[in-house]
Amino acid sequence: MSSIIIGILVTLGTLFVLLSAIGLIRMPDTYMRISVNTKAATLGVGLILVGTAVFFNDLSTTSRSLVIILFVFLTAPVSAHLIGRASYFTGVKLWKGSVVDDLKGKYQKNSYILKSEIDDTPEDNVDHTKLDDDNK
Amino acid sequence: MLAAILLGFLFAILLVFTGKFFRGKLAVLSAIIPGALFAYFASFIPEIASGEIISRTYQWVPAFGVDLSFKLDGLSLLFSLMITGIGFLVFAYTASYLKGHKYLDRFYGYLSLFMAAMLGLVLSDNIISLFVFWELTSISSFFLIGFNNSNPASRKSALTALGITGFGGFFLLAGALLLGNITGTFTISEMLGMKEAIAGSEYYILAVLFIFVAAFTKSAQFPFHFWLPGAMKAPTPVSTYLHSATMVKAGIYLLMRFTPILGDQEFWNTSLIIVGGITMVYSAIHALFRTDLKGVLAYSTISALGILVFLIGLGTKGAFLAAAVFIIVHALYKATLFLVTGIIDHQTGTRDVTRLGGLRKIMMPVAIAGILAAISSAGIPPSIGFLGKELTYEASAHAETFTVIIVIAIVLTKILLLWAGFVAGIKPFVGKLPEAHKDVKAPGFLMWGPAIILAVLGILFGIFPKLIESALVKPVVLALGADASDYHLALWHGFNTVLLLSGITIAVGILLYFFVKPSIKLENRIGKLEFISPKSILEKGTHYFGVFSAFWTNVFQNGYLRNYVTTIVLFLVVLVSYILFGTAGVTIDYSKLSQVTAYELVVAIILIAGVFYTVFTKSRLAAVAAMGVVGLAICLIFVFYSAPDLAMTQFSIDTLTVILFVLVLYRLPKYLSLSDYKMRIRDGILSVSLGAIICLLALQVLAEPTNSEISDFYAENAYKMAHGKNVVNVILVDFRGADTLIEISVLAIAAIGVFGLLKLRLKSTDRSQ
Amino acid sequence: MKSRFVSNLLLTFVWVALTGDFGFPNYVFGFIVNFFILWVITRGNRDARYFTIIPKLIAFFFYFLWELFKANLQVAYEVSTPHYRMKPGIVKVPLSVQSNLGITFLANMISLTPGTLSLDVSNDKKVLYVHSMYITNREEFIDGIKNGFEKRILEILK
Amino acid sequence: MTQQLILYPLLLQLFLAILLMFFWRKISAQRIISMIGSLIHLAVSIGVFAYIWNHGTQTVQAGDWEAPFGITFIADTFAATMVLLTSIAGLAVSIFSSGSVISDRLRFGYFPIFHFLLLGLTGAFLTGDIFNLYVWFEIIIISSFVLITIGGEKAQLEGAVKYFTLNFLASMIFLTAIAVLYGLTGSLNMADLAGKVAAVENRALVEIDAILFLIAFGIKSALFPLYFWLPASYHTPPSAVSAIFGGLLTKVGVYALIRVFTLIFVGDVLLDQILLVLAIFTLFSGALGALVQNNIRKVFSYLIICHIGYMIIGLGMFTEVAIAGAIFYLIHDILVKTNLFMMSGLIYRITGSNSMRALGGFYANYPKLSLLLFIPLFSLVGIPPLSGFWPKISLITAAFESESYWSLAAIIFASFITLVVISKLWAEVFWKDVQEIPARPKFRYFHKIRNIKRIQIVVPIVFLSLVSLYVGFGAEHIQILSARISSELMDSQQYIDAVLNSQKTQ
Amino acid sequence: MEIILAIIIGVLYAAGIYMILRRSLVKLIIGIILLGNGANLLIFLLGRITEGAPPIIPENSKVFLEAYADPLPQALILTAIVISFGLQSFAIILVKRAHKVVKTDDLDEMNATDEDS
Amino acid sequence: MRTLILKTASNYLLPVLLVFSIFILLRGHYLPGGGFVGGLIAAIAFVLHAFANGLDNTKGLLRFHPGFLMPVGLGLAFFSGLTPVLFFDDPFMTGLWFPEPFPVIGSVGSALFFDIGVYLVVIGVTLTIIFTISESA
Amino acid sequence: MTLTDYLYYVILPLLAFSVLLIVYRFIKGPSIADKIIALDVLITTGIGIIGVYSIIHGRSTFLDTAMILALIAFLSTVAFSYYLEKRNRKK
Ligand code: NA
Ligand code: NA
Repeated sequence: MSSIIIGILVTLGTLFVLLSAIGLIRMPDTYMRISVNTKAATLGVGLILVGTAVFFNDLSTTSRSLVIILFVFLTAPVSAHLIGRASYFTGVKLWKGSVVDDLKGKYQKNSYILKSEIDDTPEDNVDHTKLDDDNK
Repeated sequence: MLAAILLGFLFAILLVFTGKFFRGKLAVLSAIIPGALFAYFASFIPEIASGEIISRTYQWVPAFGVDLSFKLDGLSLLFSLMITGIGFLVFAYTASYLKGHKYLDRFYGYLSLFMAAMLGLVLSDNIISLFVFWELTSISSFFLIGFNNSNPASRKSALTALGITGFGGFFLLAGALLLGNITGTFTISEMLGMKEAIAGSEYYILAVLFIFVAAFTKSAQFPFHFWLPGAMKAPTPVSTYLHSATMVKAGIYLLMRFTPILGDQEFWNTSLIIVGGITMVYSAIHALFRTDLKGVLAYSTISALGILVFLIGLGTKGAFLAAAVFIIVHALYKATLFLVTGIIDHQTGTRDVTRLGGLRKIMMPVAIAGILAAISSAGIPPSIGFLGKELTYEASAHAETFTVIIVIAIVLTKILLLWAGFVAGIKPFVGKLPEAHKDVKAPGFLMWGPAIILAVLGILFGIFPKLIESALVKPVVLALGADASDYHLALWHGFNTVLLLSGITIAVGILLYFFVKPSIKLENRIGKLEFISPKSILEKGTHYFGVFSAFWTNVFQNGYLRNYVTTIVLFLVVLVSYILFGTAGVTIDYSKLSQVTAYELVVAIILIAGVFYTVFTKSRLAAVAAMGVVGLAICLIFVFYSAPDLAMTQFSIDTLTVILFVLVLYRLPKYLSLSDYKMRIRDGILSVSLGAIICLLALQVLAEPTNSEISDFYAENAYKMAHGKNVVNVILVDFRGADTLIEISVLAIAAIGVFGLLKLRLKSTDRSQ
Repeated sequence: MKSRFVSNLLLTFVWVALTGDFGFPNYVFGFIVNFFILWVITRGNRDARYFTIIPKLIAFFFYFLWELFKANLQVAYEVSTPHYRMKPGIVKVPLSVQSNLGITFLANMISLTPGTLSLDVSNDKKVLYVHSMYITNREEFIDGIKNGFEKRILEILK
Repeated sequence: MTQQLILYPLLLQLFLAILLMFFWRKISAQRIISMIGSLIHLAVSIGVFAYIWNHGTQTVQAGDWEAPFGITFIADTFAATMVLLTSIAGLAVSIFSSGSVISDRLRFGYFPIFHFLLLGLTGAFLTGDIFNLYVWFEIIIISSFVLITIGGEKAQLEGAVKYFTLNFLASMIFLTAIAVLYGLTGSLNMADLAGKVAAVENRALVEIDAILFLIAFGIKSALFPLYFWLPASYHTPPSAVSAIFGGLLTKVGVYALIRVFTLIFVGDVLLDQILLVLAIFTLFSGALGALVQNNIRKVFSYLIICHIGYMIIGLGMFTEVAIAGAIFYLIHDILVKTNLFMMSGLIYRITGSNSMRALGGFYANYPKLSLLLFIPLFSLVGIPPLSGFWPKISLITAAFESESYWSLAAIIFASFITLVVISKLWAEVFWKDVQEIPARPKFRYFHKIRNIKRIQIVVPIVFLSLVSLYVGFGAEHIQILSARISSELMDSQQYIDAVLNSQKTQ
Repeated sequence: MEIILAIIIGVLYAAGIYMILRRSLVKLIIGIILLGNGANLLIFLLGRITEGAPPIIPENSKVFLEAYADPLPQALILTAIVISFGLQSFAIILVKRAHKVVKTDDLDEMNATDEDS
Repeated sequence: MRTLILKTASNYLLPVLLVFSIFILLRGHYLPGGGFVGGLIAAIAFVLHAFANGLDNTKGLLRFHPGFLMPVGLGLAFFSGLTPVLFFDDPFMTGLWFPEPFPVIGSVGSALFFDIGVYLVVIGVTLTIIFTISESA
Repeated sequence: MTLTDYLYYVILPLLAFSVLLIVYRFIKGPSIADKIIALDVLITTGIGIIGVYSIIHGRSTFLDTAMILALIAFLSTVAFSYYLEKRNRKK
């Protein structure tokens, strides 16, 4: 019985991981790739680890699995936030189909102070057109 | 006897600390040392004359078979007396010649050192200690020749002299060790009994060659002769001491010392005759083209040395006799002529013989010494020079082969030497005194006294040859392995061919003296041929050798790190593949390898992809990120193969490395691609060959049987004896805890290093301190 | 003082969970270890406040799981079908939560839900910038967040 | 307590290094601790040496794990001698450093690192475990990296990049060699390896592994064509650092080569031939390099390379006489090279330059100092009876015995070039008239520094000169020692027994 | 798997040396790191690899009950990894300083110390 | 970095990571872990804190220069190896063990103190390196 | 088909395939952020693989490594973001 539960958990987890991998390939811009991945992979790995906990069915393994899940769920969104924000001010552009960009012009140049409203000093703000990437 | 030798060394050391004391008027007192030593050695004359040999042995380095063993026989006695006797006169002469010189004390120091070394050399019965003293003469003469060390020419000739004699020295060492190897002893007197064994050895020629190179360099034989004229840059007392009786005779001494051991062989004799013959003629001719008095004397000295080598080469009893006498003759007249030249130089300030004349009016005693020495040098009776010349002709006339050529050569040499002797001993004193020298002052007694003594001895021994016959000459011949007890030295031997040759020599020589005057024109003429002289060939050789050295050095040490790495890796690849493919042959035993599984394959693929991306990306940051991929792959490999500790550590450290990189990355240079296409291909081939070799090597090793004795021990005892279940950790903190202790020290040092590198900023004043 | 003691207790539980040993000595030991750690790091987090309301947390957890699952299916559909149906963009969401913990918590929850990503919080803590893949109606989207996660978080942190 | 005696030099150095770290900013205290500690270290090393001399090879099994399972420390006569030499050179350089290294450098951990370096050297000599040797090598190289960069001047950094890369490469090759060795035998204990390597059937793999060790240690000991890091860097750090590097760093590579090739990889003709060829080229290249240099520290650097050739040629000929010669040369070279680099430091202090072209007039201005410096210089040349002469007796004799005439030629050639180089140096630096070296404002010239510092600079030079005079005039003792070491090395059974059978007899 | 691991090791050695041979300072460090990884994996491989059996004695036992991986190479690699970390950190900083002081990105221009001076 | 999210998260992560590091340290003798990894994790915890809060805050947290941990750790490790030499005349680094195992930690012996020494050195080294770089970057 | 076989022959290949896709994204980029996110997902996937692997071999010890991965993978992302911020600020 437990094998079936484990099988289901692990299969679901793996499918979510695969989903995030495909998402990573398929999504048209960096923000969406981040968006897709942070969760699918996290959920997938979480499910696999629950499977592991069920498999070993002892306290020490269960607690370790839970700790891993906790860590992953704690850190993944923070990573996503960091890399997403860094992408934004290093000039990674939104997909052409994007409908709205409230963030535009709110990062102050050099200090990266983020404002809640657009003020009247646009020359201070991050200008996407002039930034380039390390790749180029 | 050891004390006698050490005396000079001790005095030299004493001078380092009490130099001031001997720099002034008391300088002459230092002559007491050679004087006393002379007396000491003279006291042995009766014993030696009666055929005794006095030996003393002191232990030194028995582990090498090296003793301080000394032997006083006829040969060493003669040399000891010359060293100390002429030493005595030179010491005294110096007190006046270098009076008030700033470094007079140093000069005495070197002289004493040299004298002691020379004594050690001629008294040693152990060939290694002989070599030790031999080298000490080289080094102390280096200091003597370079005494005027602010003069570049002086430095250069000191270097040349040390270079040539030092070069020869290594051959003496090699020869000594080879002889030791053949005979099993370093004691010379023990080798005497093994003459046949040595001659029969396959190494005989080699040993003789080594000894020859040593002797020829020291005694300035062609083509090693040119350091000697250069050495005339030294103060005259040095020339007197080194070139008349001592240093340059060391080679002669060596040949004589080994005559009873290595001599009487065709190779020995012929080589010596040829080299000696060439040397005596070549340099006697050269003397003709000199205007510097010391130059004339230098070349005539080389020629005389050639005669001695030539005589040793003849190898007959008569030749030995002639050599023994000629050594004395040469020592007396050449020392006199050097002293005289020194006086002239000191008083007039010039040694250019074309500008000298009439000095008898100012310095009569010097003139007398000069003229007497010239007579002896010319071999005019009743000087001892005549005796020497007669014996030489006699020996030459009895040469076994090429007698005519030999006789012509020796007569020609003697004629030219007569000219040289006259130019040096007579020419400056006769004729008109040049205006420039009108106000020249007469030298003091300390200067001319020694010259007169030596000159007079030259005549005295000629008139009374019995004085030296059994005391000095015959013991020398005995030491050379011949018995001359039936021979008597005398001026008059009746009318014979030899007397005729003598007459011709003197007549032609004197004619030559009157018709050929030393002149700059002549000197310049020979100068044009200088480019084919051994000296300039060697100089050119040295130059090209320097160019080659620089080339060789720069080829390897070219400043490019990548070339250094390339060389090392290439070296490794070549050597390892030579064995791997050449002698072993590569076979891979697949049966011992486990199956490849899909996920392992994927890990391999991402690792290799990561590596390739790292290598070929153009972005630093992407490269660092790709290193992260590689690190993860390695971590997974460790997980798959049962190494959780490793996986943890690898991953933590990878992350830290990424952090480090990231912290400094924007201070680091761009990820430049600086190499050109060709270089990348070349490096690629090299790297891939290394990778392939390591890969093949690994597979080869895997095919070998394993031995798990040690890991079994760990597994068995980890818990029972070391109280741990994670065996890796138990190894780290217990079984091999010492490794770990050092390893954390390594970390701490690295941290200190980083701290220092980043925080320590030297003030500009502290740079390079 | 009190909050420190509470955090010490909480960390002790973390410790016990980590070691998987629920014996009494382990609690004592865990308490000592964590007391030491808190002593070391005490300066940084004076304003620390810990969640104390366990039931709310559990309820929130299931709510979150549901949101997570729902959104994942949406993304799965998006990823596995050939055409894009997204209307992505960055939306400014005004914040009602004030505390750092609350903001962080909210932002992370938003990020963890597929399709949305908290990009940054303005320095004055007034707004959260959220990237979303489906902005059919801007106001609706903001309301969804405010009435969903934010409301619950405010309750928990009250 | 005597059971552990051989570990005392190690423990003492480690203790000193840690203690000095506690005195991080108190540099006066560091100076005193270092000097007194080095003095005690010398006393302990003498004690160890005397004990080994009288009682033979001693072992300690770290952690009390019997060999080959734990890490073995072993002091045979060779190791004890090397430890003793390390402590002699260490004491000299410690005093010299106190006088000559500027306080800024001292404030950034000079002394702790210096003692870590000595620790590494001592450990490398005493260990009987091949991986442990690797770890000691690492502590040596990391300490040397730090010492060579401390102060971070331009030349230092340029040299250090090469020094680092090539030494790192050596470490990696060393690690590769250990991997192969472990793969073949499953052991790391050197005495155990001696037997296990001999039992490996695939000799080609053993040969390849030996080559890897040869290259790894060859880089460390600056053999041709692996020496590049040395001339690129040795002249860049403070001369106290060069002194300890010049004296001991390359020698530990030589030690490792001798150890490994007399204990583990024995009797392979091809390897001996390779060693000989490399040694001959090393003599040749080092000599030529020295000939064309102008900076005296660079001259000495190339002479280090050159003279490594003597030791390796002895190892390559592989007879008892030859190895005794190599050992004698090793002893001589450690003392003299250390001294020469200190000497270059003294010259630099006095004049502010190390360029032969610029220097001059030393003999006229500093006669007594010149005579002092004469001793190491001409000991290096091997003017008999100074120390460098004696080992050549063994080496040349061995060359005749093994009819290795190329070796003979190389030995004579290198000796001759050394003579030329040193006499040229003497003529330039000591004889030539004093040149006008532009005075450097604020430079701490010798005559400007405090008296105690001057003493601290000169005393170690005198000390090492006296020791090398002893080696020259007391050659008998050194030769007996070298011969004993050589015979112990050639008959490795007693080493193996001391490690593997000591427990059984207890 | 051994064969794949051997290839991986070969690739790491090759890439490491290739990167060291470039003239760029940053590439030099990356080469050093790659080479270090290669050497560690080589020890790992030649110490013989075992799947899924970490050298940890089971909870209720005093000795191993089934197969276990050789712990010694793992301990050696751990030591080597940590040492390499020390060296690499030092190298990174060395390169940073060298770059700043010598003012070049090009190793080929860092050859002053090999020139006569 | 001026990000509130990271700052908050790291403040909560720091104690968790430190607990984790000690956990890893103490279990090393029985399960994967030990002084190295433990030390690395502790160091990483502080580094994370420094990234989020700035170096000065983290240094303030520590109260002493992390470099001080190096001699302390080395001294501890050295002393734990030296104890058998000084007090029992056993070879260097011979393991000494309390006869009874302690609760939680298990057997306590010189090896544990040695591992704690390693732990401290690793923290000291890593933090010294990273802090120094951050300061001069 | 046992659970082990299922995991070994179905699940691991699927995870492996995911890994390949992620690596593809890593190499393709195009922005550095894409690479960093790919690396992050790769590590997360690695945790999953370790989980599955530990079930296959019945050894929970491997989870310890997964724990470390979960904890500190985060830090490299932090570091990269830090770099991106610093680098741009420097310009
Ligand atoms: Na042997
Ligand atoms: Na561990």
